[in-house]
Amino acid sequence: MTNPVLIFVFAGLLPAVGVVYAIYKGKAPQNYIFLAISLALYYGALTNFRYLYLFSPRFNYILAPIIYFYGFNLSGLSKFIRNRLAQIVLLLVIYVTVVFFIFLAMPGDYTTKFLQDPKIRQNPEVYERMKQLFGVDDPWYVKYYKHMKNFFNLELGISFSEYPKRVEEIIAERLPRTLFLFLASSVLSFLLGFDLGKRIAWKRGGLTDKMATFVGIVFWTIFTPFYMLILIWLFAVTLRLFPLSGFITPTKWFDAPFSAQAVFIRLLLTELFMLVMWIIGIVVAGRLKTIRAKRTAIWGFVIGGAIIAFVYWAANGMGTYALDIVHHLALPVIALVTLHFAGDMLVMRDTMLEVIKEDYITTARAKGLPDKVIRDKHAARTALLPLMTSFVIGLASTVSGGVITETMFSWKGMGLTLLEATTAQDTPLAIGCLVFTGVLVLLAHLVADILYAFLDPRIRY
Amino acid sequence: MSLENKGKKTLLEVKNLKKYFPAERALFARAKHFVHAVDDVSFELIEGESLGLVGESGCGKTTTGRMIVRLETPTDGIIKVYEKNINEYNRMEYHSMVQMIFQDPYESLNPRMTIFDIIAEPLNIHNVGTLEEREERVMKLLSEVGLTPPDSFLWRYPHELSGGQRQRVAIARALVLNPKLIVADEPTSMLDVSVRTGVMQLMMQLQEEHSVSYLYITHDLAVARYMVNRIAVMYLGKIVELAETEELLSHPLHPYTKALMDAVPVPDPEYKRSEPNIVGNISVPIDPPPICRFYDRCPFREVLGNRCKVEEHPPLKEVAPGHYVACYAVHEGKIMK
Amino acid sequence: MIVPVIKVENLKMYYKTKMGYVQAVDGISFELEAGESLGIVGESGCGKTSVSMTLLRTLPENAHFMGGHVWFNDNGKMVDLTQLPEDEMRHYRWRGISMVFQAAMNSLNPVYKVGDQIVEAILNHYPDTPIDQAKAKVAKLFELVTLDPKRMEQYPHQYSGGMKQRAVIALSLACDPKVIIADEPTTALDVIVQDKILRELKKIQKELNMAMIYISHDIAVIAEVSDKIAVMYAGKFVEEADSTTIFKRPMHPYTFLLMNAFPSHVGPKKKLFTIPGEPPNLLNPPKGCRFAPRCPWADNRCREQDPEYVEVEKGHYLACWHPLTEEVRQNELRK
Amino acid sequence: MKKLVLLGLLLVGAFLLATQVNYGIFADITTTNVWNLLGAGSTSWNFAVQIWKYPSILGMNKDGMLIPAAAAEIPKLVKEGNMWTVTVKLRKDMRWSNGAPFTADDVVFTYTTVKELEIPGGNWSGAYEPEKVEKIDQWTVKFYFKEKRTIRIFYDTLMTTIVCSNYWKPIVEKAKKQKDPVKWLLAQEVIDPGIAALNLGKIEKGAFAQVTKQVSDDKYWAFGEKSIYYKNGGFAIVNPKTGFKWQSDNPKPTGAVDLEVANGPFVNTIVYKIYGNKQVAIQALIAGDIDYIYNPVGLTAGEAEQLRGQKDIKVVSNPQLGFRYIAFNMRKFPMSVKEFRQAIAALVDRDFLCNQVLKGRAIPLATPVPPANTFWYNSAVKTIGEGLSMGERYQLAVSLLKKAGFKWDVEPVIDPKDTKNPVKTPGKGLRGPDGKPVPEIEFLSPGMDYDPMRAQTAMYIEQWAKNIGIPLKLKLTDFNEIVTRAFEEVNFDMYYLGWGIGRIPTYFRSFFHSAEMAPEGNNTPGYANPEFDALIDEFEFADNFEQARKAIFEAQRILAEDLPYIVVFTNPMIEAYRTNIKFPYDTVLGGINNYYGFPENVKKVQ
Repeated sequence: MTNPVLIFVFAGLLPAVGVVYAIYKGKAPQNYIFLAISLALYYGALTNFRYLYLFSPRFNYILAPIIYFYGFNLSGLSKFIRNRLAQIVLLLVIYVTVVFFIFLAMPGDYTTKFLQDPKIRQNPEVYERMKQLFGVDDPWYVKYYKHMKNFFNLELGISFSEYPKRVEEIIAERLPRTLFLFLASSVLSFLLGFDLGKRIAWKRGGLTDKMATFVGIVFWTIFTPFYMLILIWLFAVTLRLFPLSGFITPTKWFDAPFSAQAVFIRLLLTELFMLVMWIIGIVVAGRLKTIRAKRTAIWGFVIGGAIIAFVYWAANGMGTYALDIVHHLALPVIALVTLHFAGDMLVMRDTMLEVIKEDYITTARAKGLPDKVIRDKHAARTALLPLMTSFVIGLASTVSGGVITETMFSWKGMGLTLLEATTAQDTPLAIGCLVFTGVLVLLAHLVADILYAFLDPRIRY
Repeated sequence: MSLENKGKKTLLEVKNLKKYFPAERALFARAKHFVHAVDDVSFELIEGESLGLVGESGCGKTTTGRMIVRLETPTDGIIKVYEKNINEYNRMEYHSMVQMIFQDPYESLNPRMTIFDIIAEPLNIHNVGTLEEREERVMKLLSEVGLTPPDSFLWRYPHELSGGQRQRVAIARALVLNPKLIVADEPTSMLDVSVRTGVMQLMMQLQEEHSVSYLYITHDLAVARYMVNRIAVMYLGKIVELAETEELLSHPLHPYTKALMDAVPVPDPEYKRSEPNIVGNISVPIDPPPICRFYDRCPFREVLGNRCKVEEHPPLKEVAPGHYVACYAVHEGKIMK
Repeated sequence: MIVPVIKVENLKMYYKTKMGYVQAVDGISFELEAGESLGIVGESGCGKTSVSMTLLRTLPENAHFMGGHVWFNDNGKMVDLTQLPEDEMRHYRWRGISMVFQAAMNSLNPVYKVGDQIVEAILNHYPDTPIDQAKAKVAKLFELVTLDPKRMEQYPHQYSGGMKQRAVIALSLACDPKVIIADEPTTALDVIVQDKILRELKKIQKELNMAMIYISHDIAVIAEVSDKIAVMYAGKFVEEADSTTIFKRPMHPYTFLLMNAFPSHVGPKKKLFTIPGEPPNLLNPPKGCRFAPRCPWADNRCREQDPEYVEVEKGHYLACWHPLTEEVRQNELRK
Repeated sequence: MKKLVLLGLLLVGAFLLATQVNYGIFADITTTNVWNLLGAGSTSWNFAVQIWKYPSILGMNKDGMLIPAAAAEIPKLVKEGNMWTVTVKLRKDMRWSNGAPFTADDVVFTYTTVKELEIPGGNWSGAYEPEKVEKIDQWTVKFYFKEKRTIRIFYDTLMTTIVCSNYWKPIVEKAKKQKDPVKWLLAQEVIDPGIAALNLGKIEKGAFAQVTKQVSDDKYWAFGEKSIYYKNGGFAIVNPKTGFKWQSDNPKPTGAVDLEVANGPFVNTIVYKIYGNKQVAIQALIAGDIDYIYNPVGLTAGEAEQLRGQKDIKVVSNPQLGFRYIAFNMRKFPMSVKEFRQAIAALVDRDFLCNQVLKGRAIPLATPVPPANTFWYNSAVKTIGEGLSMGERYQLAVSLLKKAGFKWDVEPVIDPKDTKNPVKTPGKGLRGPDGKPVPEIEFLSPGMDYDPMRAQTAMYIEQWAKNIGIPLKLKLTDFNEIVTRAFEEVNFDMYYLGWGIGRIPTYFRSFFHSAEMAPEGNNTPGYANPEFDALIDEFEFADNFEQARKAIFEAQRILAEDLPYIVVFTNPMIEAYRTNIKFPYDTVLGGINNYYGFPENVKKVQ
């Protein structure tokens, strides 16, 4: 860092603001101890003073702000978030350690398999060279230290099976695809499951309920690969409505001046943008009183977001390519939505049935509220809470759980990568995938907790 | 504090009993604040006598009962049964002397056990008698608690019985080892009126037949009136007044006891109660100040000038034979009876 | 002539179960004038809560309306609530008849602010009310039930039990109902709080001149707040009279035994009566008088024929073949 | 104006002629860097998409014959002082796709770079063999070797991939300046020039890899070059464009031509689409999204059935490079008796097992060298019992046992004329030449769930043996148990496993040489025959290929008599393609995918 402005901001201004704020806010002497530790960690990382950081300077940048906030007597949600962040960092260290030792304990790895090649064994020179290259002979603690250091430096090592590609490169390539597919399908199946679940619970016992429950259970229990194959056969081979598999049509992309990855990342961002617009819509709707106003707000934001997205794609010249990807997305999304909405629907139905028994629903009815208001505003809103948690947490697990989908639709994402890495005993890549999935799960839990706190006023930490 | 001791042994002696619960749960830190659920409670119980612990929810009456049956460990204080610290008894020995009946007959019986198994369980644990003898004992108890003919109940499950019948089963189970003391925690509050009287009468009858003592925990003064010889009124972890039942009901001294009595509806439309003389609402005793627990709600807190505000919680003091009150104003006769 | 606010005639409502019909409400009748309060007393499972649900028609799906009428006085016009289509019925709920629920702890939606839930009720029935005005009204109601209006912005979990109960009372008053049904309004509360709430309810009722139906198993509570008392047993009213009569001169054996089974902490310590046996199962109630199997005075007629519910003296209704005389009562009490 | 019309016509023509074929593969190509491709990055998919674009000095034709590739002729191994040398004359007509001529510089650069930078990977190990590689002139290279390892030199060293030096030289120079030159070099993701007209084009990770024509037909040196297979086994290469010619010495091509393969490319584009799943790829083949599934493990019988009825799809079946065999533990009696092994071998009716029991799902195979590997297969070796009926087989087995001095308590009576029940009286109580009863012989075979083919056939073999009184006891067991007992504990009587093998019978040493005894080596039977060992050494250090071939022929004859293994059958490699493409041939050992050269030979049928 040589830029004097940056030095001023990061070494002077930022810590100074923190110190002033802490002194202004702090009350007891012990508060200043946290401040001192936090500053030490921060400057340790900034000056690269290696006795002041555990694994990597970047880890210090994570730790310093968390410890800094321990200097305050926070309360309520902010305290909860701070504590949760600290727990997550701790869990992360433990998780990364556990993953490392699991793989350490596993017999054999890619290298031993690779070194078994008779052509290599014939030639001791090549053999030694390979061993040295892969670092096979390091003792476990050296491996562990390297592992932790590399993790917090976001250097996950070099994949064996895609040697000499870096693991983070591979993950960076695969993660957006997985996220894109699963975000789209999860949100859709969540919405579908939520809506259907609340409707059939409301009209419980009726024919629709029985049908929907039956269909839901069928989808819930169906043998996934078989089902997906049927979808492929029906929609892609027989009806030819959608492409068979993969995410792009090769001939269309021969002359594309950019990679599919570039389009993918933009698509993912668009999707996130739409999601954010939707959530903003919901938050705004929460402040409005009538159902109609709420609905208008949500649709307004969603449609507004869609228009912005459309303009963006029309302008950047990738639109047709993006459409190709979206066209390929249709079939896996249909498959995932039909498979997953059932779970959401049944969860929603069950919680709704529980909620319907609650006294405040009787109160709402006795108050003379119209049926739809009771269903949507009183019952579904409360029943949403458990569904929300299962949704957010499920979102994280789909990343690793998408092996079958990714295999069947040739959608090369994290699931397929993890599977291939594990079967090929490509330890760095497998560790990388697991660790990333772990980070996602932890983040999802944090998001779920915060969301829950927002949605359920009873929860105050 | 003992009553006239007609050669009878002291069954239960509770001295300076305390139970503090941490008010917040922290993962690594020790709790800083405590709920003083039971705070320095002392009383005695003589063989054959029954004592009622009366108070509103959160006053510590149930916690006291649970400590006596060793379901909770006291923070401080001594509980003696037959002049021996209860920790010196082994578990089996102790539970053959002290048993408990719970408030909720729906939840206190294991739904997967038959009535026979439920009642005979303590016998099995203590390895008493042969199977035939156990069956005989259970049958006898069943008929004693009014579940007749007993053999028609023996192999049924709790869900097949009504609430009153279930509570009778619970009583039979408590009695099976011939205990000396039964801690009964609101045993009739969940029951319907028409059934409740039956259970109450049964309990009274069994007390005589089996010469068992009750520590009867209830919020209902009227019920306590029929069940016990003496009543201790608790408020926020403290006993504020203790006297023989009729004495207490006819001459309540503590302002809280009075308010409580005034607040209980009377099943007589012609009876006009006076409005309870009490201010504010009940709170949770988290780190309470050392002054009188009732201070905040006491209508007479100004009677002694500043004294109630600065002095510690008033001790239980005998103001009439066998009538103890914890109130400075009462000691000094500032509150008229 | 004083026109009743609500008049119930031979109301019947059964629950359909796999084993048959549960005769929860089996032909009850009563009427109530403005400013008057009726206490319905009965043990658990006798169908007293089903009465309130039938009046408001907030019944579960397996409930079957089996006949009878609920005449409601809508500004002089008597409307049969049982015959109204659901859409119209909605307008009588809360505006006509409102309710203080048995489980006050849970009758507020935990995810909405308490004030908003009351405002919702007002706006639902008077959609043209400006929100500010509705809020002002809620604030006034809060004051009426001695709650701090600031608490409108709080969520139910921030309330204590007594406060929740007050909020629920405020909620029940939101649309100026003619009739309020208070179903076990104080059951879960401590006695001192219960006392306050009951006093407030009574006060408000008199102030607003509303008709009030109290439903409780606690005879003492009912005795304190009701002008007249109906005793319910196994889905039927067995006796109804003004409260003093019910307590001092009950004619139905069940009423008599029930009144004397109830302990009191004041007055001389009386002997407590027990009623042998258990309440009947409404799925298959006994033939004849439903109390006959437990009644010490029952004879063959009682076991065969169901006594009719008739007015035996002015304002005193009874269904019994052997009404107790003063002599019998005294004999019993002396035993 | 005229010019414009012409240009337009040309464009239209180019569009019409622009042909594309699509192949399905199952994984991404993980590297385009040739140094990595032959090292850690050597996956079958990487090979399928790229390896054909590189030249090597020598090669093999579809029958496994050694032929010159970049060489003008097959060189000789010569002793010079204490060194062995090979002087290679290169073809003068070859050009890289960037236009540079293929010269001795490319050869020398490749071999020296591998050795200098110590580039890792089994496929480079041949390049470590020569002590020195020397450029004699523009088209002559001389290799110096310490040892006369003929087979390795010809089939490994001289078949090493050669890269384009004028493209790679600056990159390698730069690599040498890095901290870790190899790592740096291997990380360079570049598409280098090949010797072919087709080369990698657009690659989309996870979706497809495109191969396009990058040298026009008229400029492409190999366009129209013919490989001619003669009926007599002779082979010739003729390039009418440059006039290059070569023909095999043994046999000399004479008589009728069996097959003539012309070099293309006949298509402009090949797209390798990536599928995550075989079933989906099959659906894609049916739908016409792809024309051929490139798959080194082939299709299962069920999948082949699924495709067989489909319109426009051709299913082909070829023998695999591999075999299933029964091994004897020759350290133990009675497996140590040659006649005993021969008797068992005589009983194994491969035709019956493959055609009747396995309903044609397996191909009978009796030698460790598949007949389709014509250069190395000794067709003169006769298998015991070949062509006999079951009755005659029983008779032969009995007589073999008798010859070795075996006796029975109840001697089996065979009627060879009865085709249905030749065994009139089953044998009982087989006794060895010393008169002691033959102990029960445990026959290990993988179970039904792992491999129904072996399990089913093993049951027949057990029954046949039992019929003449051989106390064979089949144990269907876990695959791993067999491997452990055979290769690690070496504690077994007979077992039934399989091997995958290469074209060159170098595996003879590891399976049967006495220096390769299990558990250190793979010689599980404990076969030790000095005569055989000598033949293997002769094969590996032969002066010429005739000698090597002879040695292997003789080794095959010895194996057929000594029978440490009974080779039973091989699996077919089943593949399918759409009939709108045409491969130069589809009968080839190991299946179509085993021949890497086809991208330039494949044609699109209108």
